[in-house]
Amino acid sequence: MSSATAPDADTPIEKLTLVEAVCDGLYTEMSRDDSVVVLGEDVGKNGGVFRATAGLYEEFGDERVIDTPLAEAGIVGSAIGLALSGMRPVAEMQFMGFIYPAFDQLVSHAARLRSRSHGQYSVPMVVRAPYGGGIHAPEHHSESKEAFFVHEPGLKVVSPSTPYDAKGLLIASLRDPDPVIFLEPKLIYRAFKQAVPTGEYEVPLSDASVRREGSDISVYTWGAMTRPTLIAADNLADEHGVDVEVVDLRTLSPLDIDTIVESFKKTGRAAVVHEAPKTGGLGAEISSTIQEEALLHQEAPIKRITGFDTPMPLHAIEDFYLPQAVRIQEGILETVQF
Amino acid sequence: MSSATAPDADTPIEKLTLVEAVCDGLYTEMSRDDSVVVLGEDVGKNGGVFRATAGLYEEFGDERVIDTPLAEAGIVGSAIGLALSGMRPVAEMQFMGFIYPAFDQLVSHAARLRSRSHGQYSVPMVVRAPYGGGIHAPEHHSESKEAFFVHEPGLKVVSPSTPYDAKGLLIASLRDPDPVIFLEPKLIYRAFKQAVPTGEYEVPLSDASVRREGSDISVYTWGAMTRPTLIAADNLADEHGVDVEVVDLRTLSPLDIDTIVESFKKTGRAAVVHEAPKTGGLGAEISSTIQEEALLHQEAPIKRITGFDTPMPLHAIEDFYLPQAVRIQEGILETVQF
Amino acid sequence: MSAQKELDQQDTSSPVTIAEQPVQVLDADGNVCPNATLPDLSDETLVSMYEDIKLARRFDERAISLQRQGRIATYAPMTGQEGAQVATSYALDEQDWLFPTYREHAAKYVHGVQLASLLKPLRGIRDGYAVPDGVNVMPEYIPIATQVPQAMGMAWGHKLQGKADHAVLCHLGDGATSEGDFHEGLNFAGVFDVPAVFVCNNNQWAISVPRERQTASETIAQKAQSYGIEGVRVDGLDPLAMYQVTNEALNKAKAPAAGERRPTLIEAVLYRFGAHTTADDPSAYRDEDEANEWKAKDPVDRFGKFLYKQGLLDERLEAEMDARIEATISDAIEAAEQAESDPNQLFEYVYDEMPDRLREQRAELDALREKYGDGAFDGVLE
Amino acid sequence: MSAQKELDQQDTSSPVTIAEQPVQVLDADGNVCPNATLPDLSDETLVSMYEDIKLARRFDERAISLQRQGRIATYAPMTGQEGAQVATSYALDEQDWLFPTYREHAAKYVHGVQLASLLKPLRGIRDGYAVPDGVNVMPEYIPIATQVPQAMGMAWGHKLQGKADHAVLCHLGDGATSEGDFHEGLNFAGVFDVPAVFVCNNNQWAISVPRERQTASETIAQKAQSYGIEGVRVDGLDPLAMYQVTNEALNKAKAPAAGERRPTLIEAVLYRFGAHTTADDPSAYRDEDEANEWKAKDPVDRFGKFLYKQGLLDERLEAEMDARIEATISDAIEAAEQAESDPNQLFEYVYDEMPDRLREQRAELDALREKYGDGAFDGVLE
Ligand SMILES: Cc1ncc(C[n+]2csc(CCOP(=O)(O)OP(=O)(O)O)c2C)c(N)n1
Ligand SMILES: Cc1ncc(C[n+]2csc(CCOP(=O)(O)OP(=O)(O)O)c2C)c(N)n1
Ligand SMILES: [Mg+2]
Ligand SMILES: [Mg+2]
Repeated sequence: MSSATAPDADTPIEKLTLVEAVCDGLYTEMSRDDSVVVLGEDVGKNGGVFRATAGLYEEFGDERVIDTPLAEAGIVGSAIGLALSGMRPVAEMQFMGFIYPAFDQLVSHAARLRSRSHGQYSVPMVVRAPYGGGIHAPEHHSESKEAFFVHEPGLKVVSPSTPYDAKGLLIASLRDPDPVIFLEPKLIYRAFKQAVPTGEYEVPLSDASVRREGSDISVYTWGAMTRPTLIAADNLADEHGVDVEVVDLRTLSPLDIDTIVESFKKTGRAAVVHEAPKTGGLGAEISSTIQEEALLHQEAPIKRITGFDTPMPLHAIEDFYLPQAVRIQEGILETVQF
Repeated sequence: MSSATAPDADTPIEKLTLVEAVCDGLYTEMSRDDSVVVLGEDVGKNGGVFRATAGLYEEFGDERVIDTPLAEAGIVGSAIGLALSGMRPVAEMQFMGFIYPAFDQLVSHAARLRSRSHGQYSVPMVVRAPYGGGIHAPEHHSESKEAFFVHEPGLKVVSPSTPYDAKGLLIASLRDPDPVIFLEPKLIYRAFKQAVPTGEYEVPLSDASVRREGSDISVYTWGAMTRPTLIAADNLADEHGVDVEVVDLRTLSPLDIDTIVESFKKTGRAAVVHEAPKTGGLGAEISSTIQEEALLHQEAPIKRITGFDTPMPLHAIEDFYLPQAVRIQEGILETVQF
Repeated sequence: MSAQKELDQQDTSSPVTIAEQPVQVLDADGNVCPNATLPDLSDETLVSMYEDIKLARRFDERAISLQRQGRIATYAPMTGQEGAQVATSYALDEQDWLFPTYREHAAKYVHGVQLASLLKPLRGIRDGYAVPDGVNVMPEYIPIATQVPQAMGMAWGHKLQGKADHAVLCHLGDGATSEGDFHEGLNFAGVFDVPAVFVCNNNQWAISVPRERQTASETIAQKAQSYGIEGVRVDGLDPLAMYQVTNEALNKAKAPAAGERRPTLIEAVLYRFGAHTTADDPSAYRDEDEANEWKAKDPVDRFGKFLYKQGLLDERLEAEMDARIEATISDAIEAAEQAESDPNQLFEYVYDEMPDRLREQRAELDALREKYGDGAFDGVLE
Repeated sequence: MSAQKELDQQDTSSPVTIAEQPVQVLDADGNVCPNATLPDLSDETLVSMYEDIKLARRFDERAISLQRQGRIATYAPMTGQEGAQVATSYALDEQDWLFPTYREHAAKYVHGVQLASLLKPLRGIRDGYAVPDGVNVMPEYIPIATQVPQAMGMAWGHKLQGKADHAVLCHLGDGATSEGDFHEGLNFAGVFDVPAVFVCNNNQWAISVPRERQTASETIAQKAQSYGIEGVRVDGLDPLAMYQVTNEALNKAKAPAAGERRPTLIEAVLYRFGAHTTADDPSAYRDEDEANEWKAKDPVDRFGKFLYKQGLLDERLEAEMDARIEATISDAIEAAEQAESDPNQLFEYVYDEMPDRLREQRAELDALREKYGDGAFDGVLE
């Protein structure tokens, strides 16, 4: 298990999976700051259905790791109230597909209480949700509708793609004075381990990360799609001599437009890879922004390599829905060869 | 009042405002098809807070024009059930800002029951909501978050900009086999009258409408923003000799990409005007699509002239939030002069 | 839970009571009801409560007239509900929090919000919602019932922080009881036993929908049973009954006796004497006779008669009161009418720190205003 | 409503009753309880009901084992709840509709869904949800409680169309009672008096959250009072009690006596004997002793003993039954395992007519599959 239940002060680095890093981030911040409380369905004794809160209940007790009734508007609404009272609530939505009952509380209130009150009140709160497909889950368990939240000013939206970032971004989110929707790519919850410092550190919510430098094309992605994108990049380098730059956005709102545009100006070509349906997805925002800021550098249409405009299918064919390395490669090649 | 309570069979055409045309559309279709029922808050005796259902209760009785308890998930959820039972429900959300409690029912069920059931079941239903700003309304009464619904496959999204279209699109929506979110631009509910046939007719959900032909730039818009866009176009013609083509999208999902791209190929320049916040708004989808389909025709960045990335302000400064003719003109000029 | 225990009917640590007859202290003529005890309030407090109720009534008249003159936007009148609003806020301690709807103007005023601040949002100016530190009042909640889980959460936060003497009072309407948020919030309140008091102002109407079409439940108070909390019905047109019931509920919330649950759902049985808002015409859906029947129990008259009978009020005092009220309200209107909103406020307070893109958008707007003047932004329709 | 009437406690046209002791017909040893009357069911029906309950139990075992072998995905077992599922569906007429959750496999089967169709979605193949015309079963509802307003709406539609003899039976869990959709749906059901029966399978757990942490209400049945509808508690491990209560509720829904309300909330008091799903490990949060206590009331044993005592069953008959069950399930598994999903199904049935953009996306995928073969799409992680 993660370091959450027994962090080792002598070992500054340990190998963690992404979900363990989330748990460790919670543990680290709860240890430091009494006002942080975790609430949600099955987060307590059960340690969360993905074990993202494993060990926290034992460590911090039932007043800080709280099993709630099954009601998402109740969870997010009461978390807003907790935040208003001076606490730092971390509300877990069991899956992103079950966040919608809380949509009104998120967009009408969490996002707007600061501006409504002319700065008098604020809602420092993190809403965590596992998201995305690829694990052969039942219907509604594979949503990736980050674009909904990016379109609501006042919310921040974050999605890590590595264990290191998961912990650092989560700690930064917990310390952020604004409400953060923290989307965890559950496809890679346990896909690999990475060295993660045991203590506290922040990965700022302002910066995208260039995961791979390249000169021929900039590919923007985040969360679970970062891996197949990097694989596609390697394949393309090997097989076609195409030099792909991969930018992991990490924070989806506000977007790090500088990094996005800078990379594009270098390469002149771009693709966006995401799981969500194409129409109205974040890919549209990114390509629209790029052509606004750097049209004169643009040498090819910006390609969106995304989920199709259909509901996420049942799992037998979900691998055809999600952008696979093969689709990513093809899309990149098409753009490079334009 | 509208023709709703007393349609005149001898007069084939009458002058109606947009809200009267909505009411007339409901009346026309309810007269023809017994399975159409209207439900929502205050739609009955009170005739709707905007009088969009005025006279229907008196004409069709309380089993077809139904005041419900104050509960949007209840309204949309029960409308889904009504549709499944063979009826054609028209659910009114009192304002678009109050649609969010029903978000889950809309995106998780209305949008997906057809595909979930492999075509066995469907949800022919219309959800009407007045939307948009500019009437000095209280907070939450000026939402325009059409992009949320456009990003959900399985939903159709419609927004008329004229009385004629309002009736024709509404009738087409009522006859559509899929769920339609019908967004009514309340800023122009009573702004002007237009000749509207008294009988039945449809404006198809597939076609955008070129409201003004022009050769220098294509401006895409819908709903209440169509008017200031046309005004800006006229001003620009007069003052700057710029020839603007104005495309009113009418149906926002699925988009009429052919018309969008065709117009662009003619002009080579484009702007999108909408009220919603810029980031993640439908403008992104449109400009992203255009550069995908017609980059080689593109002579300037596609400009988004939109609401700012802030919550809709209280009304004292809402005129600074909404795209005004002055902002639209400036944006168009910038694009044309690029 | 063990099989036998569950099957034998679940045990309840806290027997829940629903008063069927609404609690009443004064009859319609201002006499103390038989068996009723007067709440423990000083003469001064009683008189000041009356003055605040009268102020609320007058504020309503002035606001409606301001709206008619186009000087403020849509206004939600409180006539008929002022007694309940003022009395519930009198029951609050300074540290207690108030979650109001768009109708609780007087409740906010009594708990510390300036009258001018109430008027500013009606002029479209949001700084009216930025109450001073120490005034524990949330901005009004417009999306119906959404305040309920939030109020619950704040009370929970106080309890978790060992400040259970900071109670939260949350207003809601009869229509609000139909929303899912009402249910989820009250269920949480019951489960986590938080120091919160929920006051349902059952004014018999949710715009045009009468109470009996809102729910088939006999009373609203009885809905408390679903959450294992106490429900109380009270005559909402009787300010003293409202004070008493709210005060008891707040005391219980802060310091429950053994076996008592902290939260309470109070159903204030009252009536919306006027229109839903200035944009509404009640004659389209209700009979004025009904209103008249309720008006016979008018809280202002009733409480005034009581004070006269108690010798706490006379015509001279009342005239002084009226003059003070008039001046206070006029000053507030003047102050509110002088307030302005800077268009740049659009960009402020969206986030703690302004993102780059917002900074650019602000610059873009600034440049346009500079170039064309603010007049160019008048009215989207031109 | 008139002031006096409202103040005097609202009149109720339909007195609501909540049975405090759960209805029971059989005791744990399969004897008929004193004062209980047996439901009016033929010997044949009783035996067939038993066979279906046994089939459900066996199906559960097989499905769990298929999941362990990786042949199906996550499965939600029903052991302990089969009696209630089978009995409620026996109470349905053919024209009645069923709204199931992810756990009501047996309820669906009895109301006409093929076993193979139940298994297909567990293999990720959606055509299992496309039941034949005339089988009035909705696809399972996974987002908790969302089926409640929809079931209400369908029942309402039937009533509006003069088909109130088409009742709707809607399943939900104890956890579901906390969701806003539960509240809104039941409140609508009460207001519009629709022919719907809501069966809350109170299996004491919502994943790891015990019933008593889900709500502070004493019982779930009593929540019916909030909606002016009838609430009934029944021993959900007693198939005959479940049948009887559901049957009465359905009859009332279709043809209420004067003064009766159509809708009913049935609280089936039972227990989830196994894990929440095959992905869950209950030992993390609950004591197996608790489960054992409930298992003493096992519906299969209990109903079997009853049939033996009534002389309707013997070992030979039971062995035949078991063999039939085994064969039926094996056939279904074989059929389900032969089913395939074409990737093109992605694009089908999103809309009645496929939009152009979707057509293009389908062509794009087709071209890729053609070029690289379907193997290239295996596993996003590679
Ligand atoms: C979620 C939501 N839906 C609809 C509305 C529109 N609306 C404003 S007030 C109102 C009626 C509220 O009735 P009630 O709760 O009884 O409060 P009252 O106005 O009577 O004080 C409605 C439907 C809203 N503000 N929020
Ligand atoms: C809206 C929503 N939130 C969360 C979940 C995740 N989830 C699946 S089942 C379950 C527990 C349901 O408990 P209950 O209603 O008692 O039904 P049971 O599983 O016991 O039959 C949860 C939390 C979900 N499916 N939907
Ligand atoms: Mg009301
Ligand atoms: Mg359960």
